[in-house]
Amino acid sequence: QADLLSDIKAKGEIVAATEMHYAPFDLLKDGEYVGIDRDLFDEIAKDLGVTPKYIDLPWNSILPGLEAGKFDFVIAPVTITAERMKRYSFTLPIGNATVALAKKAGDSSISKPEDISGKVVGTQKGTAQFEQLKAFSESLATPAEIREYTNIDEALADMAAGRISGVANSLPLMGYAAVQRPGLFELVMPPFGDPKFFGWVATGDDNSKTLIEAINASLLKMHEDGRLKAINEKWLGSNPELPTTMPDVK
Amino acid sequence: MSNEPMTTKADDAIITVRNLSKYFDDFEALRDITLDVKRSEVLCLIGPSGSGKSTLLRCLNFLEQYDGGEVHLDGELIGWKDISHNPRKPLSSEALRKQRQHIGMVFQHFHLWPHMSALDNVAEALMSVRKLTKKEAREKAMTALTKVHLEDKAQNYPANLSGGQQQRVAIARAIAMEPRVMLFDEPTSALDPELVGEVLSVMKDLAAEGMTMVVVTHEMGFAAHVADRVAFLDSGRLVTCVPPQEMFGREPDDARVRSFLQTYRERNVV
Amino acid sequence: MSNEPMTTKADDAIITVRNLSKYFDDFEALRDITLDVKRSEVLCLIGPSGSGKSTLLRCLNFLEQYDGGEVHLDGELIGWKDISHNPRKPLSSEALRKQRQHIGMVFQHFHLWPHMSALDNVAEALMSVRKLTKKEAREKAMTALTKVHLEDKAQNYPANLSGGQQQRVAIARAIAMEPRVMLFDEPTSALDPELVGEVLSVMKDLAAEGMTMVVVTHEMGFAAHVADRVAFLDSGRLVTCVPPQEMFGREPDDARVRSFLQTYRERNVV
Amino acid sequence: METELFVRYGPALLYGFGITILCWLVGSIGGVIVGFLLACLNRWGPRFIGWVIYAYVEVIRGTPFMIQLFILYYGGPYIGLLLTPVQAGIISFIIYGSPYFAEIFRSGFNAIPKGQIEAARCVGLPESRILWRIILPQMLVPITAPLTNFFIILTKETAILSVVTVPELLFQTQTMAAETFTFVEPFLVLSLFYWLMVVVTGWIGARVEQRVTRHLKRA
Amino acid sequence: MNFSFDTIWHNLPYLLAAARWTVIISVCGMAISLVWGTVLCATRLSANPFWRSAATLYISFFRGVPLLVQLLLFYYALPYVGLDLPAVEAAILATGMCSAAYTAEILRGALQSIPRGQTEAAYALGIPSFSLWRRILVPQAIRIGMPSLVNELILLVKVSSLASVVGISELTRIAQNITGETYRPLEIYITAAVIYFAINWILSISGRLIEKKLQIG
Ligand SMILES: Nc1ncnc2c1ncn2[C@@H]1O[C@H](COP(=O)(O)OP(=O)(O)OP(=O)(O)O)[C@@H](O)[C@H]1O
Ligand SMILES: Nc1ncnc2c1ncn2[C@@H]1O[C@H](COP(=O)(O)OP(=O)(O)OP(=O)(O)O)[C@@H](O)[C@H]1O
Ligand SMILES: [Mg+2]
Ligand SMILES: [Mg+2]
Repeated sequence: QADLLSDIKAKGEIVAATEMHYAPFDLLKDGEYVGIDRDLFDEIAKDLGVTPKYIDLPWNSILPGLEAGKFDFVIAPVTITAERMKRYSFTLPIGNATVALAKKAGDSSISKPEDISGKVVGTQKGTAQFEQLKAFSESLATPAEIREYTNIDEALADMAAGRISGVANSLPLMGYAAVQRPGLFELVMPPFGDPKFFGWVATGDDNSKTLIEAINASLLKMHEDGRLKAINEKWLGSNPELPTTMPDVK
Repeated sequence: MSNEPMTTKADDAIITVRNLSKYFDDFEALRDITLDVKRSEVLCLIGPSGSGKSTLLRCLNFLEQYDGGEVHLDGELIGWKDISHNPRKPLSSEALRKQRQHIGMVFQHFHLWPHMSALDNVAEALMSVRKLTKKEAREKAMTALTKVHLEDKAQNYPANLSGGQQQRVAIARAIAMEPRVMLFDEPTSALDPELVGEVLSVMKDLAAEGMTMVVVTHEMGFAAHVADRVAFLDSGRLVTCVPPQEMFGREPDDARVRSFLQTYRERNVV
Repeated sequence: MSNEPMTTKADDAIITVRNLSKYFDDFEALRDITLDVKRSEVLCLIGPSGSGKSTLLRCLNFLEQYDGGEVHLDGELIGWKDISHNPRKPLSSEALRKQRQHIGMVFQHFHLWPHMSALDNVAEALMSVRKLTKKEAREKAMTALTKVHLEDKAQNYPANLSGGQQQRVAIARAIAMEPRVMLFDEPTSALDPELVGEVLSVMKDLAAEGMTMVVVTHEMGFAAHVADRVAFLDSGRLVTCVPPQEMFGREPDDARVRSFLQTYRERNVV
Repeated sequence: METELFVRYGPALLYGFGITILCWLVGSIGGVIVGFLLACLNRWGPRFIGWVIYAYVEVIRGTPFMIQLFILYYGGPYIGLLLTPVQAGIISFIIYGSPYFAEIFRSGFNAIPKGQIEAARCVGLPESRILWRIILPQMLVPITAPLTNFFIILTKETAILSVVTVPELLFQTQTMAAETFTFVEPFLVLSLFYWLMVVVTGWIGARVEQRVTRHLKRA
Repeated sequence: MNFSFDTIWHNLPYLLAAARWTVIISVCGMAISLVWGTVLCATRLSANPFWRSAATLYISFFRGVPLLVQLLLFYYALPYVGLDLPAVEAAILATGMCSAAYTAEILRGALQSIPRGQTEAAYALGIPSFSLWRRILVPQAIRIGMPSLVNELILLVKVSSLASVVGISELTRIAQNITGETYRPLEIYITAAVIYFAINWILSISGRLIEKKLQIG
């Protein structure tokens, strides 16, 4: 019976894949990979006593790559849902995935999430945030028209171009966009819908059980010694209250 | 067209060539050619390989843009819009087309259209230039093919015809159009003696109908029989242009012509 | 190759054709041809256009897969692996290549390679078949081109050569290879009388060196001068095959041959 | 393999397939027409048009479709060009395809022996007739295969339309992939649909080729 | 819109560095495409029905399946049969082998318009088939097919962007990533487009030069 963790330790290296295209979790800054995931995982690798190696893959090929054993672990933030848990093992939450809204800077017609009623809102297709937005929109008197994009950048570009009035995605993402292009985007508070969380992913089989456990242990340690808080404050300016147990997903 | 009333007298020039010259890069293919072709005349061009016969023919319908001199057909300058300017400007393709309609040509290499049957090769221009209906055009094309004994190969593609058959399709294609002037570039090179005879009689008929013809040929017998005058070209220059009796009948004056005809005489006494 | 020692006596057959027949779909292009070509002989093929001369020539080096009968070169069956089977199976392309190396051919339409200069057209096979170095091949090619008076056009591409010049390149390309047998398909159709004489003398030299030649021609004078025997084809059948004196010297027995030669005689007395 | 997925996403996939085919057909046929006109203008038009066409061909052919589409769709509104996704998709498809087609046609023009055009001029055929009757049928011999190639390449370029939210096939399969966390199945469907288009295109190409090379077949 | 030249200037080095991968993959892919494409074309035209159908099948597969899927197969499925290729090699091989299918078809089309007589002339001289192809057929096919071949090579440069699915940070990928950080897609994409254009223009110019050189008469 193979065990991923011991293999990694034997190699002295853990290869983690992500899409370096998901600020503030994963991004390329001046050609270098940085972000919350990077900072967190650097610490975790230290705890595991191995060197981390990061590779950039489009989302399309991250999960096939994981299954083909091209790398050990996925540190792209993946919203923890029941359906996904059937196939893959998740770590404890590493980020807040609750959905939030961004609008075009200076758009006075939107001041709270409910104002999207009757307007066109974009989001990334196939995400948990999309489901949340849909549910929220249906609860409004006149539901919003939801437009799906393959990539959140395109939704933001379309908002800048004026085709849509808002973009909904996870809170950290929207917050970061607003900070980066203050004249262009603005975050609409508060977040809405059910609280959701991002986790990291390993293969669903028994091989990675010990690895997940080790990473969870390390995460808990970082909760306690404040490293987690420090990293989040560095990137988000605030500390999301992340649970220390697996959130309940139906 | 051949059936137009002849308002001018029969021996005036239909084609006048004045000081024609043509270069291929540095190579002087034609130098200072001056020549008249009279109405209804058959003029044969003979001369060694590479002497510029094809090039001269091609200048007459402006397939080669000649560099110096002038070519007139019925008083109309061929090809150039106006030659006082330098560089000269060619006519628009539509104007050229108008001019060329009246000048038929049979190429040395035939240039049949390989994707059309023999019949369609002949019928094509009848439809699109003479504006005949498809049926009329095909009938007329068939008549032309019959003249050259190809009625049973009408449906063959060029690739499935023998060399001589291809050549005859090319001849049929040109004569079906009934142009005012016909240019033939070695029209019998791939034909057997019998067919040469046939083509000769076709050409004689054409001549009788008043068609003007310029024929490049290597067959001296052919030239002797069919020509009103024979022009001899050498290295791009017109050496002489005389009736065939003078050229073949007695010892020619020009040494070049004499030596050229020598081998021929020797061999052809079978 | 021509300079191999001749172990067999000079008048035995190098090519034997037995009951050869060839169809194009339903069209019978050759019917039951039986013919021997003797070593060092010059055999001329004459006949009307479309009678199957080119087709016969092309069967001899298996460019056409003949349907019935056999062709042997030096006792070796040409083209087919074995003819007892039905349908017949052609040899592998490598085996065919070996056979064809010894059979040179000049095509009716020349078939020069348009992307190569005249020189390269001739040198190509010397390099890739005879395995000469580039330098040797070019020298030898130049010699062959000089023989046909084209030394100053060696660098021209085919498109920039006159018809007769192209034909001479094609001749040079074939003779440079020094095959055992040469097949010429109207090798002088585009040549002027002078050059015909030159090519004739080149061919006479070849014959003197022991080369066997089969020549399709429409020039009866040429046939009369150069041939050991003349074969007459009509509608795919071999009508007669006799020495030229018999064919041209007196009134031929066969009516078809007689009428064929008639027009020729009439015209060529200039 | 979860076959139940195909039932669930079947309608959406078929709808996406329909949109893909629509964009592909309209876009690529439009591209062929524009490309053909460009090639003709380049050959017969005045010199300066030749230069303009040259620049157009090089710029459009030299840059990725995704970026062109992105600029047209997301940049267009800044200059007042507000297009719907499908409009933008089809227009950019035509623009993107045309230079490739123009180049293919140019190669076709070059392949016709000069003598045949001369022969046509000598019997007085008008240039347009020469184009239709002499050049076009023959140039199809060398260019049918590259044309088929490019039609096939365009089938797959439709996937890029998902960038501007055209609900085409890839867009639908991505939904399926993201919602169900499956990857093999969606790619399988995707490949199958594309393969279908390619097979049909290839078959048509082969038929056209047979038709246009008839005269080359020797008895 | 405020077009930010700063963003472009700041990120240009990273884009150029990424373009290196684009160039490496596409140049190696081209070599495979041209050589293998020629072989494939010859195979497709061979007299042997087995080889002929094998080549037809190959072309049908590589043209039929999206390159993205082929790449995923090369990278993720081949390990299951014991062939674990590094990412760059897998990308080069997949793009090259896929492009070869198209190249083969382009050459085949061009070959058909070379008059048969030229091949017969070579046969009659006993020229070996390798020389026939190398010296007589391919040069002319290239002349006739050059514009289409350049089309194909330019497409190859562009599809090299798919190499990102096996983790190669080529030009398009890096452009997208930078966009994700700067939120300035237009600036970054236009820059990337210019880089692609520069690479492709070199190709296109070389193509035209070769075409001119092979021009006859
Ligand atoms: N590929 C083909 N398909 C059908 N018929 C053909 C084909 N090739 C030749 N033929 C026919 O076969 C006959 C013999 O052709 P061949 O080329 O051998 O004639 P030839 O004697 O060489 O004539 P020429 O002197 O005109 O060259 C002709 O009637 C021709 O139409
Ligand atoms: N396009 C060209 N470029 C360069 N030189 C050419 C070109 N066309 C013809 N020539 C040269 O011009 C000369 C005349 O050629 P032309 O075709 O007129 O000869 P010709 O008298 O018809 O000869 P033939 O009897 O052999 O057909 C030849 O020496 C030929 O090499
Ligand atoms: Mg000539
Ligand atoms: Mg013949």
